[in-house]
Amino acid sequence: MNSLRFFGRRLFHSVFVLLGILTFIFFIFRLMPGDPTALFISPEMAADAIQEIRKAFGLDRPLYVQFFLYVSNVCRGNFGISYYFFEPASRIVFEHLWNTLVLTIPAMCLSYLIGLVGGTLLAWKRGTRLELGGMVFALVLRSAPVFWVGLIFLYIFAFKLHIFPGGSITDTGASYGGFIEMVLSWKFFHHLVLPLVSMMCYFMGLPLLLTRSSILEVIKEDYVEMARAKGIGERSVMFRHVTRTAILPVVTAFATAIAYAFEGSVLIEMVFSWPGIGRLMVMSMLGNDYPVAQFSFMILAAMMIFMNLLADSLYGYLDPRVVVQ
Amino acid sequence: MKPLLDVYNIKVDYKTERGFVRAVDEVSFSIRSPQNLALVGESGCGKTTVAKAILHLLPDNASISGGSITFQGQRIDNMREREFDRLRWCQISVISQSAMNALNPVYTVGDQIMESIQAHERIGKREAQSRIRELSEWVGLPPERLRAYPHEFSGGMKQRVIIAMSLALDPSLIIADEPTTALDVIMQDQILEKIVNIQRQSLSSILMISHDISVVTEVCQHIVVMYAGKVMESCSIEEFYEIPCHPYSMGLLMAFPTLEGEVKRLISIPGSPPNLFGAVSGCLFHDRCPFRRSICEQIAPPDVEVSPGHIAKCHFAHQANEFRLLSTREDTWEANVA
Amino acid sequence: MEEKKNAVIRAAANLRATLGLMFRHPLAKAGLVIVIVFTIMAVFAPLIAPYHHDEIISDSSGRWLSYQRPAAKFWLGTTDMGRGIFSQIVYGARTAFMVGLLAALMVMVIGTVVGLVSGYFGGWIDQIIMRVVDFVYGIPFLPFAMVLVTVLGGSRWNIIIAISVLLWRETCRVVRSQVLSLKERPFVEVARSAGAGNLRIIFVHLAPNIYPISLLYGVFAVGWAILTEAGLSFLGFGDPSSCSWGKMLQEAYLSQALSQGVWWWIFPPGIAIILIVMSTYFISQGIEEVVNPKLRSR
Amino acid sequence: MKRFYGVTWVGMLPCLVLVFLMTVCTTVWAEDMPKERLVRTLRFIAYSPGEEKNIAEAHKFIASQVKKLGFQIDFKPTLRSGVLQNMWFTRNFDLGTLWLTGRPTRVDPNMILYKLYHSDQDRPGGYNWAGYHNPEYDRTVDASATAMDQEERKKLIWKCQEIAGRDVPILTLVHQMNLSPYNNKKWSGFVNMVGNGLKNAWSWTQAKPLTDDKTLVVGYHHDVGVLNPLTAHEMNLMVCRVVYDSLVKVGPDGHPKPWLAESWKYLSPTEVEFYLRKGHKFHDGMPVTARDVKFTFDYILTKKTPYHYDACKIIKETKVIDDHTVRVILHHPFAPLLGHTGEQVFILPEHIWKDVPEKTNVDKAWMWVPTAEGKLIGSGFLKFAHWRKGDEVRLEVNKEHFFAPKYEARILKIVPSPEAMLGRLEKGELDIVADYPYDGVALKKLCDAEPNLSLTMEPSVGWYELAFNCRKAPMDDVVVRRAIAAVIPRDVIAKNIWKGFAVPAYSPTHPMLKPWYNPDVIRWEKLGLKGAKEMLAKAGYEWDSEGRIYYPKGKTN
Repeated sequence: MNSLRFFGRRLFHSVFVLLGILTFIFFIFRLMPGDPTALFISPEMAADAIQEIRKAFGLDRPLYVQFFLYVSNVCRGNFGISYYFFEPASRIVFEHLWNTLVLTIPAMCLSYLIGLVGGTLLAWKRGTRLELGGMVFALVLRSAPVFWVGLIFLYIFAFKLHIFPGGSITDTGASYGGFIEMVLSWKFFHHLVLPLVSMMCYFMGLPLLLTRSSILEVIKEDYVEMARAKGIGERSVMFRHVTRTAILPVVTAFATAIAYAFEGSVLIEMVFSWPGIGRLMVMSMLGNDYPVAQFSFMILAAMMIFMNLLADSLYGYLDPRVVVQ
Repeated sequence: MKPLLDVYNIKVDYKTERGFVRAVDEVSFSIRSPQNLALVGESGCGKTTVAKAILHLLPDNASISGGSITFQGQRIDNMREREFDRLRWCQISVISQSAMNALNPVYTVGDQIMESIQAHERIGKREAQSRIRELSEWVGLPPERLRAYPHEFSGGMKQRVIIAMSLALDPSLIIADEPTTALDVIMQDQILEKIVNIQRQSLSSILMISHDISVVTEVCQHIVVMYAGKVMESCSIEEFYEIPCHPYSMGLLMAFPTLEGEVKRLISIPGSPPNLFGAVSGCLFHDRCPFRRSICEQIAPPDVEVSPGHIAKCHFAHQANEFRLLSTREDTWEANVA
Repeated sequence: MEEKKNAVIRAAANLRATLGLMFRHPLAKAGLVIVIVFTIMAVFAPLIAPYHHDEIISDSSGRWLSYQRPAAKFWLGTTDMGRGIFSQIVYGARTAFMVGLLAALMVMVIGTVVGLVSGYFGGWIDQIIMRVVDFVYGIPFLPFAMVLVTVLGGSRWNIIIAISVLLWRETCRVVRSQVLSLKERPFVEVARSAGAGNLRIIFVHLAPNIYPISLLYGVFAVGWAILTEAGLSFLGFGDPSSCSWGKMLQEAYLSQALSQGVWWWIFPPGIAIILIVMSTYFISQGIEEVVNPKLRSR
Repeated sequence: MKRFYGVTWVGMLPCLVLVFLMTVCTTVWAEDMPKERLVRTLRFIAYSPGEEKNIAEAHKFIASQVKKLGFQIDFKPTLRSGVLQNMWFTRNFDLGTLWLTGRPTRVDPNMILYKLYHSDQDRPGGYNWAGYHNPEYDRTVDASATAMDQEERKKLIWKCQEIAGRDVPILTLVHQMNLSPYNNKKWSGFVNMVGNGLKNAWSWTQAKPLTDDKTLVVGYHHDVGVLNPLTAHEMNLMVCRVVYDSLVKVGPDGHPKPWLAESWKYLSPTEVEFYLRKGHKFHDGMPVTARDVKFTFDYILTKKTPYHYDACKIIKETKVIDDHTVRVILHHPFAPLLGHTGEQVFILPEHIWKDVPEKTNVDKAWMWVPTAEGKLIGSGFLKFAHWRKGDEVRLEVNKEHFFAPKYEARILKIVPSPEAMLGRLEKGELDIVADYPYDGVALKKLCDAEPNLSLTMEPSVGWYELAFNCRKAPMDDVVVRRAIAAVIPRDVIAKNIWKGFAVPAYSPTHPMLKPWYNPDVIRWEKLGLKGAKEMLAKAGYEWDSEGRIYYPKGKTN
């Protein structure tokens, strides 16, 4: 199976890429100003106690030793202890990652759904006022800073109209048996709406425009006319032939866009006090919590790489003309 | 007997930024099965538009603004899409102009033929497949290639696929729009043969659209010459070769080699078709016509019935004989500078 | 020599045609207008802005004029520290342009050149470059920009670097794929048989056919860069010494302008950002019509 | 060609001459001030606006003021972490600012006067980051720590403030207001503590629900870190302080009040007996005994846990007299024992901590994560319920506690966004925000507009300070420090930059702390710019034509 081999080889490559990224971020974080222990210092403490903490974190060792220790630990699946939570970095990161997942995945799916439908509509209405209006609308949404939109929404819908709660992931004090239970609860959904919508505002634009232009390309092809001549009915012409072929670039865009959504989520999370990975990342970077920052970077990097890989192989699968090598 | 397809005085207008353009003007012809009819003319003369008009495939900015199209006795030009879909393919099928991209790249050719069958007939997959296999053998396409994708085919092969597809439901009318243009001469011959003997076996008639008379002569019995959206001459192939009555037809004859391969120098008609935006006074062809008189520039010529079933749109259809002699000399054409 | 001249002429004609087509599109026209307005703002900022963006305006008695509503004296009112918001918007245009254009330029140049080289030469060069691109693709954009800005120190230049260090990946990929298809075209063969060297083929024969698409991605990059700068500033990684719209939003956010109903501090920067980014997208729409003619309206 | 060259040479001669003359002249003019005496550009380390906006604005203001004296300033705001690193370790700066938050342990003046000014605190991680060395001061502050007599101690503390004010190693700028808005329709009974506002154990215990919603929701701006009583940094004190009991707690008036120890007796200046409350239990039902107290002190002393060790190191020995009596023997008399050690040290349950870290997966007791094993068990008036990281911490009331609150649970809600903080207060999603960190104006407006929101303001015992790096020129010269102090009007900073939500900090000690506060610490800003320049001129400093300042003769960088 050709595409399988391709997939395998790419996977093999990406392992090395990941290692490269690992090394890179390890050192770039050490280049950042600040000291992990600075956070602990307070007048109540003895000055020398700080050395104690440094030693405990292994920060007193020379950098290259720290690096090799880190790499060997990583190979053993141990990504270090958070300097802030004192819990395994991986656990901390995953706790926050899920929160981001349940926000971004629906946002992306919805916005791509809307994008597809809307884009098709615009393509149909080629040259009309509606098309122009629709495109302007999409472009305006796309060019608005997501945090700004979030702020405005927060202000209007939460603080003035009191329709939605003013941020955070679920009702105050609500406790759940598990994550799934929380996600399935109505309260969670209620909190989800605003961040979801403000995220969608930004991400809708791309699929909308992409679908439109791609459909406009396909719809002029002869095989569409041929299909019409076959008299298989307008609907199946549209879906079997136009959309099926036009969807290719959109699908690939979707795969990569999800990865982008994660790294971009930090702004939304800030505004809506959503305990997601983006916020964790910024916090750990500001607090020089290296293990957490590094691991969250690794996770995102892995996701980016995988998504790109997925996009490519998906394209190869969806479009027989593309021969993957 | 009543004709299979009767096109009567249809007019098609295109709406453009610069106003309306009448691409097809009062074109009439009719096909009696199993006779085949050819629609010839330079590119842009509106012959494809006629085909599209018949097939309800006119672009959004074009519309039929007059005349009627009757198929097997029922009007189809004003038919609702739903109903017309039922006629499509099982009654009227198409061999499309550009074989290169008339097939959807993301489906196997087998599927695409299958699609056209299943759209109209409630038959099992196996049955359909056997029919497809039979078809593909018929058009000389190895059945195992049915599972391949269009981009893996050569132009000729694609054309065969399309032919096979068009025959899938043996329709009573096949509209072949420039079926061989994209192919090299050898291919052309093979494909034409196919079309001919297919037409012999299945009793369907062909409306063949081409700019190349040498192609149509093999297939068709009747010919309609179009120029700038109007019918110039309409007659049987024989008459067309023996006694063409319109200078333009003569020009065309001079412009193509006959397949009998009689040696003659080919000419080309100088000048170009009139701009359809400005209303042209008189005969549309007058500025390129070597035999024009002053009348040609004022009065539009009527349809002159030279002999039963032979119509030419020329003031001097009856003096056609001396034109014919002159027209064989290329200096006639070169001398004429519009 | 002659050939080169022709190539140049061809490129020039090409460009003229491109621009002509671009600005036939209504959106592109609108975009152009907006851009021009902001350009004027940015260039003549000191003349247009009544105050310096960091100047604290106080009345005769030395009281700081904070939270002044929009009025004749202050077109868009003042901030909590009594700074003219209109002036800040005007000066902010400078940052926006500097960041947007320079970043986009770097993205375009790097992406195009790397893409051309990797696509044209193929083989191990391509392999290596593609691995690098994978590497760059793997790095999360916004977080990395934060890190880099922190490491290099928060200045506009560093923000530009941080943005363009990653953003060229898109352009590079697209350009490469374009080149892969282009280099099979006969004219490349012709050029080679005419004895043209690799570099000449790349930059004289291939580049002119590439630039509409790289231009398109360049224009996208402008919008991206401006939004990213805003985001960074909003998170507090901006350039403290200069004035940018993102920074304005951050300050407004930190002093809760919204809750206080100081809409004249929240809206102008946001709208300015929307306008400028939108205009770039509008223009890119124009370019897209050039890049794939199928989109052109009848 | 040749001729052309000739011409150009001829043409260029005058230019060359002109250039030569100009260079000569400039050098001659520049002669009047020797380059080596020019005061180098000063390095002013500061937070970037990303952190607190007011602080960023204050920096701009200070920088502009100091420039007026002729100093050139390299003003590079960086992220907080960078500033802290520079302050605690690299110490490569001339001017720097620091925000010191208020805590009950900092109410007793000794903590600040000792840690920030004493010379033996000038080491990596030490709080005397200004590098201030003055034997006289050291002697005075040490004496004040051991002076058991109130009156005598007051004198010494006043003297400390006076010396500090004279030498200005640190220029204390303002005490920021501790803003505590709360929902007065739903809650009452919050207690204001001097220098701490409503953020103190007393209001958590005495808060009364007015409706049948018996869950107190506390808004907090910063994420909560590891919940380990031995690693109590700012981010988890909000939890540890209430889950664990300490022997005493600093009362609303700033003086120690009985808590776990219902009374105590000084047998001698170095021997104190604490009498614990009877029948008090840990959350898991085990009784709190004198042994737990002894265990805690010994544990901290043997394990050298970073946070508490300093508070305990004056303890020589802890004796268990009986189940409810424990005797603490000190190395030397220590006046702030109760307010410092007594308040700070959380009494740990021996039965849980005795096998930490030996029987756990960590090698340091203070790195253990009790919450991960459901072992966050103290004897405090609130019990740990759940912690959704980055979102909220839920604590439930310990009904058996001697100060058991009248509500059922307290939730610490993490709200990192200023807008959200206000909005949710207004919506009633938050009942109280202890220590509101953002812009006061917005909050004030809201509380004035909303009848069911009340706002209490209390100047924090902590402060915002400008520190001079006394280790190197020019800041090693007290005159320079005074001159700079003279051009920084603290009332302007309080009024304009903090918009009135701060009071000028004229002394290291909080003005409300009677009797410790010394009101007549010298206020250099009385001199103003003119006076400052005169003072510098008298000390031999000079300015050049561009107004740049130069060292006195014989002094260089």
